[in-house]
Amino acid sequence: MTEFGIILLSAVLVNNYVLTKFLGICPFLGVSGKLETAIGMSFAVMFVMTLASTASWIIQQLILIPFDIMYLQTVFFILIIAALVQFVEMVMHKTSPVLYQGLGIFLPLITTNCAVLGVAILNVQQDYSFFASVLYGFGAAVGFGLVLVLFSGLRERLEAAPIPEVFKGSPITLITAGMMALAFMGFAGLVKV
Amino acid sequence: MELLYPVLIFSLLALVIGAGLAFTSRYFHVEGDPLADKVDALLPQTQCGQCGYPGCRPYADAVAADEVAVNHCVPGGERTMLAIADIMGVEPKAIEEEETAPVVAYIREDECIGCTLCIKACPVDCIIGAPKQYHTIITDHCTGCTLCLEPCPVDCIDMVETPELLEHWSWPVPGTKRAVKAEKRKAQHDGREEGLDV
Amino acid sequence: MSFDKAQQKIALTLFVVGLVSATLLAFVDKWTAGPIAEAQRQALHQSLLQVLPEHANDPLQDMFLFPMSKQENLKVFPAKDKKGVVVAYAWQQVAPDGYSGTIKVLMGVRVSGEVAAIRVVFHKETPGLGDGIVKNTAWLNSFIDKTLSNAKWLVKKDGGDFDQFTGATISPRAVVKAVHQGLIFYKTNQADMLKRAHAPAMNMDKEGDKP
Amino acid sequence: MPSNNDSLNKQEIFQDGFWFNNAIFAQLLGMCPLLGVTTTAENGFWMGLATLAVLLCSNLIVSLVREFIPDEVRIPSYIVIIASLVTVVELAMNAWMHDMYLILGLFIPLIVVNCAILGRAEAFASKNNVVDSVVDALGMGLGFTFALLLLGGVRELLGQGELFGFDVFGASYPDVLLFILPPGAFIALGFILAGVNLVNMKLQAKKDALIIAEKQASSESV
Amino acid sequence: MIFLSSPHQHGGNSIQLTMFSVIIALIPAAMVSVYLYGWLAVFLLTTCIGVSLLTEYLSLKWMGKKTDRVWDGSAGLTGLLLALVLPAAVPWWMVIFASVFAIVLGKQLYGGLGHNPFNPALAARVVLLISFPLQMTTWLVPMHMDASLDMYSFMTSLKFFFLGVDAVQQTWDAVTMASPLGYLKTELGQGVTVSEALQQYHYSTLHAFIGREAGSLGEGSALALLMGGIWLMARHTISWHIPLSYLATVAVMASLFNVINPDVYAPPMFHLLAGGLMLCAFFMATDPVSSPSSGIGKVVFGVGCGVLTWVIRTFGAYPEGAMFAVVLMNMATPLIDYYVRPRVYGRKRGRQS
Amino acid sequence: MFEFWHKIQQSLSIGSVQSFTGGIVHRNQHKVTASHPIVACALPELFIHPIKQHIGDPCEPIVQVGERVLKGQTIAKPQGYLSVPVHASTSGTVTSIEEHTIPHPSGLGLISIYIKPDGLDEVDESLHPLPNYRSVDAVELRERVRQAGIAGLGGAVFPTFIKLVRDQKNPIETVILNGIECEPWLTCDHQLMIEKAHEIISGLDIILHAVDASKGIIAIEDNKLDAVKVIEKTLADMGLNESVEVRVLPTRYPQGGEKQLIQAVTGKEVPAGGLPLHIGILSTNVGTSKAVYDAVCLGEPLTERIITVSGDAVPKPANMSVRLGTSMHFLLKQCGVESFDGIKVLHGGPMMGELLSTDDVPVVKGSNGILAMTQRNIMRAHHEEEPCIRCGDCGDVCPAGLMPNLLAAHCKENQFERAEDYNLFDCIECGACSFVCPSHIPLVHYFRYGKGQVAQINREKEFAEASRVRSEKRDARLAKELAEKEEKRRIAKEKKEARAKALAEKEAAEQASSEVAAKPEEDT
Ligand SMILES: Cc1cc2nc3c(=O)[nH]c(=O)nc-3n(C[C@H](O)[C@H](O)[C@H](O)COP(=O)(O)O)c2cc1C
Ligand SMILES: Cc1cc2nc3c(=O)[nH]c(=O)nc-3n(C[C@H](O)[C@H](O)[C@H](O)COP(=O)(O)O)c2cc1C
Ligand SMILES: Cc1cc2nc3c(=O)[nH]c(=O)nc-3n(C[C@H](O)[C@H](O)[C@H](O)COP(=O)(O)O)c2cc1C
Ligand SMILES: Cc1cc2nc3c(=O)[nH]c(=O)nc-3n(C[C@H](O)[C@H](O)[C@H](O)CO)c2cc1C
Ligand code: SF4
Ligand code: SF4
Ligand code: SF4
Ligand code: SF4
Ligand code: FES
Repeated sequence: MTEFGIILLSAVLVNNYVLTKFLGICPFLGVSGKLETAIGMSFAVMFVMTLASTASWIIQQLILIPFDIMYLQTVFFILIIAALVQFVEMVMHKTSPVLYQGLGIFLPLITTNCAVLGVAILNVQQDYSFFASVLYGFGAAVGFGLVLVLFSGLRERLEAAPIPEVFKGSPITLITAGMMALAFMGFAGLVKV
Repeated sequence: MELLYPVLIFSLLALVIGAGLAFTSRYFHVEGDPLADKVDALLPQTQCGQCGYPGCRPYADAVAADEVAVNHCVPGGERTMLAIADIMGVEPKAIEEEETAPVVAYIREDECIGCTLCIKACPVDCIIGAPKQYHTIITDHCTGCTLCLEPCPVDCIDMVETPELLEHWSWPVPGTKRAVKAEKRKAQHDGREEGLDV
Repeated sequence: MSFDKAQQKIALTLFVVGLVSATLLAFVDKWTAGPIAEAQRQALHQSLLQVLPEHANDPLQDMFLFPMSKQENLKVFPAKDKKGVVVAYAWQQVAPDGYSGTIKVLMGVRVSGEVAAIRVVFHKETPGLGDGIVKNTAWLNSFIDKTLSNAKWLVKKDGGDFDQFTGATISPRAVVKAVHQGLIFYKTNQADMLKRAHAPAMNMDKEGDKP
Repeated sequence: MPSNNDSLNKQEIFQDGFWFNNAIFAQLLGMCPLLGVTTTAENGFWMGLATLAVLLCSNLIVSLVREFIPDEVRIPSYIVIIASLVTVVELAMNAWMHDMYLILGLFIPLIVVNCAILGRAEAFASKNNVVDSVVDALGMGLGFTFALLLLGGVRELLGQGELFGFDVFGASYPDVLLFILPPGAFIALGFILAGVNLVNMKLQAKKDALIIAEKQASSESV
Repeated sequence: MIFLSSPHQHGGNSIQLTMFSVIIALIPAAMVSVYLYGWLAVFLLTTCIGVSLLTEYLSLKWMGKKTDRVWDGSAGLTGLLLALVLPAAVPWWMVIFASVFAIVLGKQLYGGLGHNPFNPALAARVVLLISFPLQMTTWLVPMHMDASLDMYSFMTSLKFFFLGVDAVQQTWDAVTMASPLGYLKTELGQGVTVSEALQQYHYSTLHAFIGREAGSLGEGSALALLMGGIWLMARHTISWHIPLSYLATVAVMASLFNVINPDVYAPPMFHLLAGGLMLCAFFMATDPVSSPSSGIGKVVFGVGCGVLTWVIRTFGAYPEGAMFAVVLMNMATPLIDYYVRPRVYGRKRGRQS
Repeated sequence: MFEFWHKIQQSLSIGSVQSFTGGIVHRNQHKVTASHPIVACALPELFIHPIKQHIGDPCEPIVQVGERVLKGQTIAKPQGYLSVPVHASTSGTVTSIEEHTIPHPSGLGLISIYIKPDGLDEVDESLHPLPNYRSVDAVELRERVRQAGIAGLGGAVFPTFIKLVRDQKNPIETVILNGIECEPWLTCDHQLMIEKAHEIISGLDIILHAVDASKGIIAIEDNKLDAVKVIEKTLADMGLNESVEVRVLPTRYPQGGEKQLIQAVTGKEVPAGGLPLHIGILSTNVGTSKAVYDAVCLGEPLTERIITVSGDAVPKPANMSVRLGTSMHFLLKQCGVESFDGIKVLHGGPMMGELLSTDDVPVVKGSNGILAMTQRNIMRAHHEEEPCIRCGDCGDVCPAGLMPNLLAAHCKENQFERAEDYNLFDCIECGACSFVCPSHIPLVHYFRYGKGQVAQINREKEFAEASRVRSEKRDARLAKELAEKEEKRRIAKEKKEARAKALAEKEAAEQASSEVAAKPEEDT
């Protein structure tokens, strides 16, 4: 049990995907402008990343290792992830318009982001058990969602601030992300590796 | 052989996925565009055609289909543009034409010949009158689209500015004119006398 | 489920793309497999070179497994002179008690029981404080030629012979302790190790390269 | 944004990719490798080159096959193509540049999902002819490499007082660890982007001045 | 015609008044720091405040804003607080780096007073800690510890300040020591129990309270900070919400775990008095700009700070958890303001639209 | 447990059992006119009666230019339900009916009736006094209050008759008389309570009777203890001290706000979007109560009210009984203001009143004070706006429990949806927040701006919706017309064809018949 707790804590806070691992920065910067969007995106990411780590674990254990074709890892993972996301998006669009409104529009955005492929690859690198790897994927996504939502709150506040012209827009956004990363340094060492 | 396995496995997987996508794309196809409805709800429904489309709904459809920029509705002004840009998720664009004061059409009745041409032109049915009689515009319903001006054979329709109503008066945003006077005010606060008209 | 032309095309396109890609990759993989193995070997050899004295053999080739306990085997890389006589060993020692987690030390030990050299190959210590254990060459060099008997295996603060550096005592302490334990381990298993090192049959397949 | 207009000026395409529509400076895409590997200028340089290679090939291939691929599987197909190219690069680096391969690590396979590459395949190569696509890829790729090099240089310089491994500030320079650690990457990039903003503002001002001058000239001539 | 809305009367409070009250409230703590570190403290305080003011002036000028804003007191306060959270041993260039960072990145880039999402002084302190961890975890021995120490005379202080600790270290052998939190952390890592470690350190609650322990300039004396804080609360410059909920949360968590295992978890009194907790609770977490603005939001903020402080102190790599906790909670401020609102008259609690 | 908690609360909050949340204490109340006896204002040269002096729909003038009117005669009749008539304040001639600036922050005007007094002050006696109001039916009382033109004199000028309902679902139990007068400078209610205690209490009794309530409360702040004494004594004299209670509340702004007063007196809160009625409470100003007495017992419509004329630019401040329609310029002159240079006129108190753009405006039903302030004094309050330091003081004093700093920021950024989400419309515009703001942010101004914009956006939305409906109707109509035309054409065509066919048939038949006719011939 503690093992799972540590995996979760580590993935959410200590080794946060965005702020310390630099994965998924594009959506982190791209969809954090508004709180509502950020929340929608967070849930979508949680869904996809959990899915991706589950799928990658299965592929790794059932195909790549038995057939000894590790060099196809990247192609396999990305194809499966992209296809899964597209399936889910289409099915969701048809069957649950409400859910689609909330999450669906973010799904295509997520396919092509580092965090998702990153979680798949890092996951199998760590030799987790099936359950642990699902949890790891979920935890990483929660960490992503957490900073995304916090960041969107900050950015909404920045919107109204009289920021010097040169720093308006992306520069101040990145500096703020840097400040967040600074603060997250405080979690260093919470989980001993 | 050693090379064949992986190639086969992967391309079969690709085939399966392709088939799956083909299947879902067919059976889970969705019609309709709720986005256009949303955009339409934001437009002022002046139906003036200044956007280059025959009315607001067609423009909304075009915007939702990403065929046209969000800044073409002149009567809607900046607020509408910002709202549309927001739901379309695109960068706001400046509106080229100036927003003018709200106007309504007014028929100089003594000159009206009762040709009914303006009635046919008005998209919101706010001109009343029968053939060969004076026509009148229901000012409360007029959107100020100016479409009735052109068809009038005797040019008896004017656009007049709507007067500011006491009930519709609202506080202007603080700080605009305030800022200009701020210096003076600060001086006064500090006790330095200086003439000032408020 | 009925597939019309368009849908067949969808499926087939992806199939073809997959086929071509996989074929390409299969060939590239075949082509690069050799160089990659060589590069990995080189990389490992490089780090071994740093902790082992001059040798004539390929320590990777001669790597053998030394049983630590029932399940665990220690990978030991022997260095041999021209005549094939073992002059030193290198293996990885784990220090579990660093400031923020485990530290892994690659240590080279001469047959006579002196430290040939050590390198820290993995750590999570605080940047700027604990990472002196990697960067501080003078400190790393202070381990050279130390044996169980000719040094007091503690940091200076605890009354030993090894410096700590300003701001960090824990990381050096952990490393010193680990190396000390490595030497003790060597001392108790010296004979066994020698035996294994000279047993040509024990040569391993090339699996599990990384220390 | 260049459209599927076939007669685009090659120089414009390149400029657009390199600067005005630069993946990093203008689109904020491909940020992960940018931030993740740029602890030194050299790392940034190689990462940039790897990306450039993939981008070049993917744009080339996509613009070649664009007509044969149905919409429904466009993205999966492109991704598979790109992923294969990336794997080739990965294998090659592993074989012949092993040190760099170890340093860049996870970020090499992640070139697949570098938003800039798929974005380019989608937005440009799938709509333009081969030559234009290659020029575009060159512009984009070099622009990306430039950004990586710049950030890597800044971080290395401020963080370690070195540039490409050469000591610049002398031994007494206190290493500002901030710039080597994650927060510093964000902050340094923020400042670089501010610099880019400044340059763009200057360029814009020049352009505006030019336009005004032209207008005046034309009005005077009339 | 200018439209001026009611009210046409004002209570007379101003930004300046607010800021200067906080500065006044910090005077006891500043005086204690001078008592503990002599001239060195004076150098640090003046440099921090001076550089902050200068940077503020230059930034305002560069951005074309009115430069008399410099005197609204906020930049001076930021400088003062920054000095109070620095260890005495930091050399001059770090002080300047930190002050410039606090004002430029912490505040002016965000649009100046009132717009910075993070506490400028703390942000600067965090940057220093991760950039120069060595200097930032080196604590000088306070003056009173050894009466024979002439370490903080004018000349020696100058040396400390400009040449660094190393230059002076040759003359005295024990100029540095561990802070209670750092020491405890290190010792616990070696398997020593809390009480043993504190005993070895010669820790005394009384000393920690009246101000005789090593640490950053301003955190020496809990008493001085408490005095200033309570005065501010009495003046309504700060409200009770953040300090009280913050300290109470730390105390509760510490007590709880101390009861569970007193060997590993330090007692609540130790936590309350150690490190910059008092300083953070009364002066940093209460920074109005970067904390929530409603009473209930402030309580949530304080509790969050408390939990994070205890967790980071106890499990994290940086024993000085309070400042990270505050900066972390600064991030959550906009969300707290959004989701945690006071009850509106005639409505049920919570957000409803 | 609750008792205990209550006790603590009681001992903590000084003086009063309950109070409203938030609020501020004015250090200096400027009640310079306190205990100045009410003096009658002289007759001006001209009266100006705007046709709308209450919340609701404007009236319609029912007099002609040149017509002679008497004091108390109805000169404009209500239109719609939410409306009360306007009466002449003295006898005289209607000289004109045209727009005139009214006391409104916009400086805009409204149709007004100009009356030149003839100095006779003849009274129109169409309303009979009803001293024995207990025997009068509630409905009639209500109608009488309406006809007397009474709208709340506390400032909001809400037509009082509407409040006097006997609602089965929401029976009114308590009537609260608002004698708080929490604004600085103003003392008219204070003086009224001292001088007209009897009338006020009788008015309360009338209201109690009209709504069939059992309990009356007169709420007074503890800075007016002399008024408390007078009221208590009068209550005892009138034998009403059983049913009517005097409640002394600590002096705290905005205690006089209806919702706050109700919270302070009863501990209940008026639900958002609801009315005091919904919690069985009716509250009204003491002046209104007196006006009700006048209307019912004396048969006098509302033609004059008490006004505090004060301010630091007024040499002889006073509490005056002023006829409605008197120009404020005239009024200030009466109080010794000679020159209007560097003087700003406030209509109402400094916390909620409006800054007038001109002093040539008439006194209306809602005028409870006219303050002439030196410009410097006013401008000191409108100091340059500095950035919000998010100190939260504004939220601490907000009696509505809002977060004014965020509200203002959203209004400033034109994010009105967010502002509404932060309950913009629950703000009562009391000004406490602006008062305490260290950054001198004109918070209330931002809220007013926001509210105005939201109203305008809603108007535009409604208009757009209506236009869409009309446009769609038109399209449908055109389509239908087109279809009908087609149909007609088709029918016509069909008919034509049918006719042609019929014709052809007929011809054929004729032919046939002729043939047939021919046949028999043949046959025959
Ligand atoms: C933020 C922080 C990080 C630290 N990181 C390390 C570290 O990585 N390695 C280490 O040995 N000590 C580390 N320390 C421990 C302290 O420097 C500790 O005081 C020191 O090890 C004890 O040395 P001393 O006995 O010379 O005072 C760290 C301390 C702090 C406050
Ligand atoms: C549409 C409307 C209907 C009202 N109906 C009643 C009512 O039936 N009974 C009542 O006591 N007050 C009623 N009120 C009056 C308000 O409760 C309140 O007294 C008035 O708006 C002035 O209060 P204020 O000055 O505190 O804003 C009504 C107000 C409005 C706007
Ligand atoms: C902030 C605020 C302060 C008020 N202060 C008073 C006051 O002091 N005295 C008063 O009679 N009405 C005051 N009012 C008006 C009351 O809310 C309410 O309109 C009035 O008591 C209802 O009585 P009326 O209809 O007889 O005017 C105030 C309103 C507000 C919003
Ligand atoms: C109660 C109070 C506490 C403050 N605390 C801090 C602080 O911790 N750090 C700081 O830089 N400024 C502080 N300030 C000053 C000011 O708020 C700060 O410079 C702003 O954050 C700059 O926008 C404080 C001000 C007040 C009134
Ligand atoms: S310009 Fe605007 S109002 Fe006019 S028709 Fe187009 S969308 Fe409608
Ligand atoms: S009356 Fe004229 S201007 Fe008004 S809506 Fe009709 S056509 Fe447009
Ligand atoms: S009182 Fe003024 S400065 Fe303070 S939070 Fe409110 S608006 Fe901001
Ligand atoms: S004016 Fe509105 S926001 Fe301000 S204190 Fe009064 S009710 Fe609250
Ligand atoms: S490069 Fe775009 S998400 Fe990583």
